[in-house]
Amino acid sequence: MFYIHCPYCNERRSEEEFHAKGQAHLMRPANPEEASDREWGDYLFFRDNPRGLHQEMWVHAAGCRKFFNILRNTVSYEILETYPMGEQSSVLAEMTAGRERGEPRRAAGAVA
Amino acid sequence: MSKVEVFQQQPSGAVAAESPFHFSRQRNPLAPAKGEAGVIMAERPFLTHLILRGTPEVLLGGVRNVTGLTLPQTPCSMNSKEDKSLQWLAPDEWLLILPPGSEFSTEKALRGELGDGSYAIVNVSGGQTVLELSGPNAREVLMKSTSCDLHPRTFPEGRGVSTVFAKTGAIIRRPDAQRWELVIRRSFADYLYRWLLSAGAEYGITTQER
Amino acid sequence: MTQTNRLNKGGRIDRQRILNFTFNGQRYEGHAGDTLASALLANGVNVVNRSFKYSRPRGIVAAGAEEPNAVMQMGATEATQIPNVRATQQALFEGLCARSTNPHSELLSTLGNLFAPLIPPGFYYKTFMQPASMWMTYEKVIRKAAGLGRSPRESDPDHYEHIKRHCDVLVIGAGAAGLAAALAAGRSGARVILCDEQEEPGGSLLDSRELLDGRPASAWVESVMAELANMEEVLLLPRTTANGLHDHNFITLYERRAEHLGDLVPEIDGRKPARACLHHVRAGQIVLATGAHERPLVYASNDLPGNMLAGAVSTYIRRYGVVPGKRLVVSTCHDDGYRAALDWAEAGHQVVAIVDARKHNDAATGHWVRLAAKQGLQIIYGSAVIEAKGKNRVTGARVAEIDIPEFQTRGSVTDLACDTIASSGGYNPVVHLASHTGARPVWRDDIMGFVPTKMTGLIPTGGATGIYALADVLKSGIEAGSEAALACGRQSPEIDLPEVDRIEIAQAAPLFQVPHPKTTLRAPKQFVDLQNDVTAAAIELATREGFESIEHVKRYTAMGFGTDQGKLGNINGMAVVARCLKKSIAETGTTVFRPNYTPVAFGAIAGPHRRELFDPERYTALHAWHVDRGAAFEDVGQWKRPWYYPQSTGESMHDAVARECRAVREKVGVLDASTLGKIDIQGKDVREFLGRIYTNKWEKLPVGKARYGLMCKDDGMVMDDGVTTCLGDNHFLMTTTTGGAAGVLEWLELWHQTEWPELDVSFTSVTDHWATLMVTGPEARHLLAEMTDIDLDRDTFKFMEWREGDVAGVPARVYRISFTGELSYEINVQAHYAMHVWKKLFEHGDKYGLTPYGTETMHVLRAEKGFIIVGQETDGSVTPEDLGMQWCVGYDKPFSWIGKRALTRPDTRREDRKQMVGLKPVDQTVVLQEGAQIVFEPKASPIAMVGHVTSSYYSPTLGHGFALAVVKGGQKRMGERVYLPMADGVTQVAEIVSPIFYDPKGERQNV
Amino acid sequence: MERYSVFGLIKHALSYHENWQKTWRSPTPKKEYDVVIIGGGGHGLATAYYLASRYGVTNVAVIEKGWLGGGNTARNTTIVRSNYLWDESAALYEHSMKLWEGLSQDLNYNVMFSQRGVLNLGHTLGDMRDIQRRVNANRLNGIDGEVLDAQQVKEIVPIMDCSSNTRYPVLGASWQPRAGVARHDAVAWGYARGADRLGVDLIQQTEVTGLNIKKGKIVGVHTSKGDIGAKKVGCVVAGNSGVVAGMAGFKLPIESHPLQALVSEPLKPILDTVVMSNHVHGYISQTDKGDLVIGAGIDAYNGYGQRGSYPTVEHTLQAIVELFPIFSRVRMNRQWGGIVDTTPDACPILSATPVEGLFFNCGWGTGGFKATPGSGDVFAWTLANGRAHPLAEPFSIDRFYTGSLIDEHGAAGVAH
Repeated sequence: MFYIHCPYCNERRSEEEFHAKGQAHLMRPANPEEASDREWGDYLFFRDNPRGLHQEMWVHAAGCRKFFNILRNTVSYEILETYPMGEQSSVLAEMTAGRERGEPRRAAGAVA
Repeated sequence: MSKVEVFQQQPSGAVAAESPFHFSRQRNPLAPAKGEAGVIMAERPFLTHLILRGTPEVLLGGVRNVTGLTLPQTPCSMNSKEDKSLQWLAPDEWLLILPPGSEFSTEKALRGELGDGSYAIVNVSGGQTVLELSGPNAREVLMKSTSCDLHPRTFPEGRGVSTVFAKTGAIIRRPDAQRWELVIRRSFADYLYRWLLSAGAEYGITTQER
Repeated sequence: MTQTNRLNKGGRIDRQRILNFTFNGQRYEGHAGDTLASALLANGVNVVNRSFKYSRPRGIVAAGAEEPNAVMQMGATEATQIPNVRATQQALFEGLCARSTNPHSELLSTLGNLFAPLIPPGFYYKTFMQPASMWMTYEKVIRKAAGLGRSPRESDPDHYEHIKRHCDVLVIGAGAAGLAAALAAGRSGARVILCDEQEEPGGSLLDSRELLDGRPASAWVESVMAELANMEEVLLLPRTTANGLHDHNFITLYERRAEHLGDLVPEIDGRKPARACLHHVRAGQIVLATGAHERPLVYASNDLPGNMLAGAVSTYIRRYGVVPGKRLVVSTCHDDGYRAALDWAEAGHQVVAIVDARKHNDAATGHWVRLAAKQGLQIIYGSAVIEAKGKNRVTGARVAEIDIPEFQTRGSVTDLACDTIASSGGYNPVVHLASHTGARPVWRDDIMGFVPTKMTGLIPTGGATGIYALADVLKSGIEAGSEAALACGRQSPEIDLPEVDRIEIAQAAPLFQVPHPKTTLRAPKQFVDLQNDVTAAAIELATREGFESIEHVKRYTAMGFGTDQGKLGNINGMAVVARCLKKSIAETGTTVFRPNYTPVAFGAIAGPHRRELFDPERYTALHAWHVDRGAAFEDVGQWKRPWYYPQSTGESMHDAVARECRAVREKVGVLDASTLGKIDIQGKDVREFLGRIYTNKWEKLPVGKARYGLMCKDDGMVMDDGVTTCLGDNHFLMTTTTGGAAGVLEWLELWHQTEWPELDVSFTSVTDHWATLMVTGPEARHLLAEMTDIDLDRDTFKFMEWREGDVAGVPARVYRISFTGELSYEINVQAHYAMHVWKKLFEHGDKYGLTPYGTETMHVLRAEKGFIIVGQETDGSVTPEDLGMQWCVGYDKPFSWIGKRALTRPDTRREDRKQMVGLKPVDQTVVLQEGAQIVFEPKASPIAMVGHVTSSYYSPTLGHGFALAVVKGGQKRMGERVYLPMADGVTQVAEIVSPIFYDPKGERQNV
Repeated sequence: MERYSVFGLIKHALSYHENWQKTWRSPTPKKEYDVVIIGGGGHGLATAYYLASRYGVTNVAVIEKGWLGGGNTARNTTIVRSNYLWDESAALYEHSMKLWEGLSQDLNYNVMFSQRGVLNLGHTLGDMRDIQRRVNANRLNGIDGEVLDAQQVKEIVPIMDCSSNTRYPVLGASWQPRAGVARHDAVAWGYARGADRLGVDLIQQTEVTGLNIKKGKIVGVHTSKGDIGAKKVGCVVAGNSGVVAGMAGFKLPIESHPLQALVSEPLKPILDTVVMSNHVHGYISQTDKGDLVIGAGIDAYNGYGQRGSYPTVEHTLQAIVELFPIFSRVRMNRQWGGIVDTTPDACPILSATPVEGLFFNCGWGTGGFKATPGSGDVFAWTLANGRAHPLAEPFSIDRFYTGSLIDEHGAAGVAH
């Protein structure tokens, strides 16, 4: 059972207080009427499903009721980072920067 | 008409009121615990419960002026003074608990202070109640019910959290070293009453009417 | 003295306390401090079970969790039966009543031996196929033969507790390493939990030959336990097994509080304690001090009673004062095997020989080897017991010289007469917990065992890491405890290790399966997994048949699938596979262990969440009244809602509902509608927000008015509905369905927090705050007028408006909305006062015929009006247009509201989608079945279904049955006939009509 | 290859079982195959078997990165039923059911298909409405089933608490007598042996590392043991479908979630049918070995760890003890998790892809095991003919763009 750091309550709480809400950073198309059926289908149903690092959205349902983002490994279940809505993962940013500097990839798994 | 409808919901005359635990106490009256009771339950019914929403910047001054309480900005903390308390629930949400009957006047006063800003005040007094737990085994009973760490090192006085409690939710607060408070939703009151009787049975559990 | 194998002195049992127990109906005596197994051995009970596949007699092998054979049915009464109790872990208590799960029978045993060649692994895959119709019969026979114990047939009279704990350091195992670790962590001031699965702490120290600080090791255990017990932040949990390790250091501890007291929990001081408590622990650091299990050797007929683990022999002698035989042969490949012989000899019994697989030169340096030699015990080097002789008990051991690398015996075979063979092939570190979260243990050749891989927050120590020398174990325990404390920010003080003699240990030989002069397939059975009757031959056969992966072998032979989960046999099995495939054990791989470490009662996992505590029951503020009135209740989500109110005269549901319906249509009724979800919404942008989330328009709803709204998901399918009221320009009250309340609130938060944070809105649930009393019927106005100061005049207080005022002396918000089609007032008061108002309604309402009605009547009345119930008319595949609710869709709203775009996808544009219609049965006496499937062509084959009945009732108002349904293209098929072929062979006929059956112009609600 | 029979068993017993043949060969991969199937689980092996036995395509390889049948085939609760709601899925699962009914004889391998009946319990009025609807649909689709009231349920499972004392009393159930359970591993092994006998190459311990696509057409696969050519490729890799789709450059509407199960210690026969309850979240049956096999709900997060969260198991056992209070003292031996590929409508994807010659069979969610024969046959036909089998047509990826979903959440066995 996960122990999840809520970025708003600023402490870790047990998984049962949270609901998993699927892939993070999903954007509703700004102009739905202009989206093709294909684009709309992609938005509705097609999600990242990586074996490794995954950015997810969770909500602290029994606590502060806030949605937030988690960077989690879907194999080891390690949570690398939680961060508020509207922000980007600093861990992923650092990993990308590291790759650009030519550092070896982190062993934790492939980045989606 | 006002942009927000503030409504005196309390009867002016004598009207029989029933607290959320009214039914439970009638159906399942608690016999005094045999020997020393490990856990003592006491409802503090009919208190004023107001939910405040907004940014601290908007709320801080007005709230202090009206209630004399400082808006707590540390997550999961509360400030209390005498029979008033103000608890952090979320970065933009607080629970203000005051003596019975003050919801209308307080909301009016707050709105008067806060003016036309972006905030919300909601009276939820009818929908929840406070249950006080004390006694040497009060913490054990709570530990059976919540996955939050209640050890004094991590749950000092003045802390309050919203969490899963048994199979529903509740707010757990520690106003002082001797007492715990649960803030419970009305519709779950009877379930939680029965739950607490079951959890407290091994220690002896009794109630104290105030 | 009945306890023939009990020594006159020694052991940790209480000889003053005699406990009576029965086994297979026979009465025996044991002592306090015994396990069921030690008491049985004390009484000379050889055969405790028969094996399930070959029906061979089986005796006790081990002294702990790894025991495969002594699995008992326990319980003196039907309700207190416990299946599959491991006798080695069951404390003896007065009156204990145990039976073999599969009692031994000579006949079955003979048959088993006769047919054994016909039932190699996987035989059932190869047979029982002809004739096909017979399989269910064959299966019955197979099922009867299989299985161990039996389930009780009555409900459990005991109860179980749960408690959730947090700690800095959880130490699992109170043996040498665990005690040292707990001491180090405890002295640092960290919050420590120390759990141990046994009846008393100490682990192997309780039967150790070694001294600590010059005293018996058990004295050190006592002093450490005393110190730990005095530490405020240390919790000691005896009889507690860490049975499952889950992600993020969440671990469950199974504390058996009363299993040592009886099969029924006795009352203590007037209170009945829980039978067991499951601790849900979140640990900062876990110290894994679980020690190691001894590994037996695999040789022919190694399953005969009298074949035991060497360490178990020592445990029974030293801890329980029981010598499980007279004449002992030890077969070993490492020093520790000698300890059984030394203990046996010291108990005054005959050691026939110690057979050591190592050559003299390789073994002789070992401390215990030298001691045995000094004591004049016969040692046969370079050899092993290759076969046990006997029928229901060992009568002899066949010994031969062996060549381990070549896997063969050399020279002649010597027969030694004995009644007990103690074997030891080394140790398996108890790594189970460390692999519960998916990590694979790693094979180490030097210790010939698997050790845990490195994991965050988990520190293995002592035997669990392959450290066996006592001095090293203590040291590693202290280090682990200090490291764990440090990780939690606490510094452990220096800790003096107790003094212990460092003893010389000679290198062990890698022996698993012992070679036999015959090939494995032809030799007498060499058991690897005793409980599942898996032999070395079976494993070899599996590999010959192409089952080469260890997982294939396990599944094909069932190795490791027993209640001991392969603790005894898995490593030997892997060694056999490795030998057959000519690979190393490391290459053969391991299997990941899963929770539980040892089995846990379902009741303990379920805990106190049973019956009325299984799931919360939610009550409205009027619940007591409904109960007193004798209401039948319906479960709606977690709510208990009055379904109907039968009158005391035994009125049927049909009659009650008809009466309630008539009351509303003709007079006045009242419904407790408090369960509807209610969300207070405030902010400058509420109208904009509502316009995005609802399908219809909200920008112009004036203060004082209410409007019905429909909510879709972005796939265009209806998800909820309800009436939302404008209380002020920046203040709205949304209502939701009873079941949808929590989901809708989260839905609103989702869109606000993730997509439109710029909108000024905030949502607060006021479901529990407001009680909702729906007064409806032609007399509603007259009734309410008696009780309120609100002007109820039809032109001042119009339909779809709300007013504030006093009702029965209580300030109320009254909404003129209707779900019945009648003149209705929905009274909302703060819940504290709801009962007062409700009772006053009945005081005034009697003369108007006020009748309380429940959800069933509500459903009939709303269906007569064609009002939908989300979840009944809809199922996640229904759009607003399918419901014929285009009037509730704002096609030209500027913002592309949630669900809009999806409505123009090819499938949602289809004209033949299933659409909601009314159905009128042609036969007026018929009430169609809800869920009945609808067809256009009843005689066609295959028959094409075109829809189904979603709601169907008898209408006392209309005087006939009527239904709502979805039908393909139904909205254009008004007046057509459809057919409903039913299970009883009758085909019902109905006409497609408008879904509004009653008062289509809506005049009655508008009066 | 020899046929299995009791006589064969006696013959082998007389020779100490020294002469059994390999159940399947360990062939060296050829340069090229007519069809390469990625994934040696139940579905992949069934596909290969039917390609060879029914559609005459024998130049086939199955490439498996681990051991045959090592995925969800080895980790499910073995329930077989066909009482699905919608015509499209009912047809597919009933096709499968019919193949199950002769499977042991067809394969000459006893898969121990036990038609002991499945009960799907209803606990609320809404449940019962849905059950009526589904059973009515099943009946008109030629699928056996009836609706039972609580008393009839009690007659079938006397040990279940069907009283009104429970929190959510049993109001009734749907009952499919032909449904049941089977021995999961045997299904994989039986298909493997059958396919091998017909010349299919089963290549274990070989991982597909990439797809060889030329001009939008598949021409082979790259593997850890070298390149293998293929005229057509069928991908049947539950739990990894997204990864292989990624190699081909497209996405799938699939998320992989943990689905947990557990077993008790072995018991004497006590439960003779399969009991499922969506409302209280649990399903249970007893194996021939005596274990109670219990299925839990799907964990809400994505996970490939073959394990889920503890509360899911706890809630399931609460449901089981609520339904069967007599099991309170029965003990849980072991728990584990499978990886289920869930689609938005709880229905599988059996589909051509943007790459010519590349076909996908995935997204079976909780329905995979029971569908094994039907999925294999339909997919084999699809690979043999290069276009979707009529039963597979509704299950194309296109439905997620047109909106013609087949929402089986209610009938899929686990509410989520």
